[in-house]
Amino acid sequence: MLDKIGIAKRIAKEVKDGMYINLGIGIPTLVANYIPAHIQVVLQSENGLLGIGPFPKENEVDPDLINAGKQTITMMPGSALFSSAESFAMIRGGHVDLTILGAMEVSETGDIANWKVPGKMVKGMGGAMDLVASAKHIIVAMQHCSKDGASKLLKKCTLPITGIKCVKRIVSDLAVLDILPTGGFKLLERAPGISVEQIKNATEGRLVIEGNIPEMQL
Amino acid sequence: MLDKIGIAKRIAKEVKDGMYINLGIGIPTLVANYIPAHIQVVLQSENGLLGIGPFPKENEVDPDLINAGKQTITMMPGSALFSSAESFAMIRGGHVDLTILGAMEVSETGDIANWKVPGKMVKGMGGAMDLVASAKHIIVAMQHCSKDGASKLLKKCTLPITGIKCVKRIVSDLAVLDILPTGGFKLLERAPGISVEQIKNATEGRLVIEGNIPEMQL
Amino acid sequence: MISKVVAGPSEALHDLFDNATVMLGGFGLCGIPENCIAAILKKGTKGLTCISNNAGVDDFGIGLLLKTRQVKKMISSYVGENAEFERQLLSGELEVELIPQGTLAERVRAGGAGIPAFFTPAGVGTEVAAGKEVREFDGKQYLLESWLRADFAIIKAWKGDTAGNLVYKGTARNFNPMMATAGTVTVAEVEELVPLGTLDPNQIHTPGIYVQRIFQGKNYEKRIEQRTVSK
Amino acid sequence: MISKVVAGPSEALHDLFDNATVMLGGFGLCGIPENCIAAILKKGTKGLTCISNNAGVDDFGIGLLLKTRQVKKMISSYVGENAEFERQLLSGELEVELIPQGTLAERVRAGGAGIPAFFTPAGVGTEVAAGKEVREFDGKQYLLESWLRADFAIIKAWKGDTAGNLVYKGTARNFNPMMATAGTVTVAEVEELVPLGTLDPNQIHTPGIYVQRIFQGKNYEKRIEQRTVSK
Repeated sequence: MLDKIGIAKRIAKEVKDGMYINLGIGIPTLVANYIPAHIQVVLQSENGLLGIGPFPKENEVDPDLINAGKQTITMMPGSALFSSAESFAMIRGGHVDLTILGAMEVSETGDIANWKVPGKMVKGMGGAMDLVASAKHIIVAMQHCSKDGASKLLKKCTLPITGIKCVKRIVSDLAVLDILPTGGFKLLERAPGISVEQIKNATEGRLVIEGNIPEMQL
Repeated sequence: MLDKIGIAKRIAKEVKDGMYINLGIGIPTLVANYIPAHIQVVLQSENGLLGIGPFPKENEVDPDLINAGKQTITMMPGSALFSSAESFAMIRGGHVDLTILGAMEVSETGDIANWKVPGKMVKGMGGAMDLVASAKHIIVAMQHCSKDGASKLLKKCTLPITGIKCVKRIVSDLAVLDILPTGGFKLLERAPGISVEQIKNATEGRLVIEGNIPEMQL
Repeated sequence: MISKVVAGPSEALHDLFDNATVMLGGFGLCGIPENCIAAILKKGTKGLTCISNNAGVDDFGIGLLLKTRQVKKMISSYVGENAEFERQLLSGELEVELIPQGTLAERVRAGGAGIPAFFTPAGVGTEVAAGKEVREFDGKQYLLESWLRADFAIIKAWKGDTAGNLVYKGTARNFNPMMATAGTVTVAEVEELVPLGTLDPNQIHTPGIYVQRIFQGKNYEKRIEQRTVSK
Repeated sequence: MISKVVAGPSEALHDLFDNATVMLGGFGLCGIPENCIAAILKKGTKGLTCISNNAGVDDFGIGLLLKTRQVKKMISSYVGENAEFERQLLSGELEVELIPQGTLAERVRAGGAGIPAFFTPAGVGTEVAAGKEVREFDGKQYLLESWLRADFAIIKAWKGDTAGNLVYKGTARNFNPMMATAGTVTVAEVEELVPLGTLDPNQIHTPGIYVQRIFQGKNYEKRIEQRTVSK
């Protein structure tokens, strides 16, 4: 079973040279740490920056330079700043190559729920609905099951959804799976030490297993 | 009867301190020459400039700085440059206080025709349709009649129209007139030496004359 | 060009009225109009509808106006950092309308650009789509969203000149440029007010045509929500 | 960041194909991609649909491509300075679609911004409204207009870096920034190609994400249509 860093490492392998990428808060943010040095990507911050650099040194902290998680950041050579309208024009227009974000539930048709839990304080969707409705390619980083063992890969989402038919790939603590265009989770890889049987038991939605399922390489 | 300069001079009196103004090609462009020195206005060029300055000296000519009539221009202290989308966002959003443009015909309900003559080469509407559909206040500079004496202030436009119910005021070679909200040309001023009778004869649309009509002061 | 300079936030907001709709620039606490928020607090204007991406924190930004119950309604995309906000929301004292961030940005831009409605894919199939027209273009579904405008747009820029031309800095730009275009009255506070002709016309982010009043701000705190540093 | 630099216009347009839809930046002859137009002329690509505010003059700009009959259709707002254009139009050799300038600019922006349609007041009650949905908002009528996108967007900037970030100069900006966002492939020619990190991130007009290929242009003629000087 992968920990958060394991999930981030596996997702980092999906990243290709030259990509423009939007990373959600949480595990997705960690992905940046595991992109190989020879792969050059540009990270987008939806509050108005292309080219997020490392966190600043103490003496470089600039309150006018934060990421979408409100953390202080730096820029890269070649960075560009812009307004929120331009930022989402970029996202909505399909110019961002890859969006990586977390999810509470994903359905077998690619619906995603990650913004609201009934009964809990609603904080808002932020940019998540725009991102999932517009991204060319979406990879979801998530736990396969809740703490009490209930599957989060479902026939149909039970939580209020963020977007429909948008998720393309899932990297969970147990497996890598693709959403099939016709519906269903196609199992691609197992986490180290995890059996196909364990993944079957943890997946409520339709799981498609074809041939031998390899263990992921991290 | 006013010549072109007379029309421009009379329109210049409509200009108030602090206005943002878009001037069309032809007589409207001349208006800028007759705005009193104590009145500060900002001229918009719809190809992307606020703050048109005088024409350049020979050694200042910059091919990257032209107005909507493709003439070389200069900028003023405080000028701002922007894209065509931003320029028309400004126009469409009602941020330009006054638009002054020419017309071939105006109807008594404020429709304007100024872009196309059937049988002649169609050059295009340029920004005229956007300007007339969006401007808060439109003053039209025009000849009251065609060369063969036919009125251009009509019940209904005969030429393909540029916009409906948009003209607020007309300054012609014969008169100043307002378009009434209920329709009709309300006569406000006579050109020097022109009688009410002459204006009546030159106006095909409904002309509203109330009280004594003063001669314009230039 | 005429000068739009006023003495300070009190003069800039002298005619702000109860129950006004007010847009406030900023993302989190970055690029918020600190001086104007303080002036609204002091003025005590009530019943405000605030359009702002976030709602500040308990003791800073719009959070200050929530504490004094000056805000009737928040229109935002994310309001997660504020306990007082949560309390008022749960008790029904505060109305909240949540809008996807890109839709919020574009609706404000549309307000300034004279576009009453446009289609966007964000929110299709979700509760955001409730009551909205859905239409398909090129095989994909979109929602019809309408423009947003405000009685006052209150924004913060880095530099500004007397004609109201503005330049922002870093990610403090965020919602400020669109909001500048969408207020009946747009008030800009700037860190540095410069003479006409100082700013390069080619590098102005917000042309002065959108700004009615501008003033030199003071004592910017620029509080940081998540100070994150590397070794 | 990866470099998007190509050797020149031939390489930048190596895969331009017959019957492609091509956006070309510029207003009149100001800010037009001179090097790319020359390359298309040399390449001889036929049947082009050109989206450009104007159509150049007889012997410069898009006028050059009209002369060689490489253009099947022009989508423009104003095409008035071109005798060859007029001849082809009257003889039926050339199709022309005229669009109000602000609508053209906004349709291109919408194409880049993923907005398939929006409402605008321009053209209501005119022949431009033929066949279009009309809807009233707040007592005013608006037309529904759709986005415009292109196989290639060909633009001209003043400075650009290797990642494709662009800065324009003066009124040569015009349609270039929107078109940059609306091409499947966007090619930028620049007067000055600078190293990564040279441009101030705060002053970039077009972020590099929109640009697929960039090259250093040569021998800019920058012809002036109406040289007008004061004494």
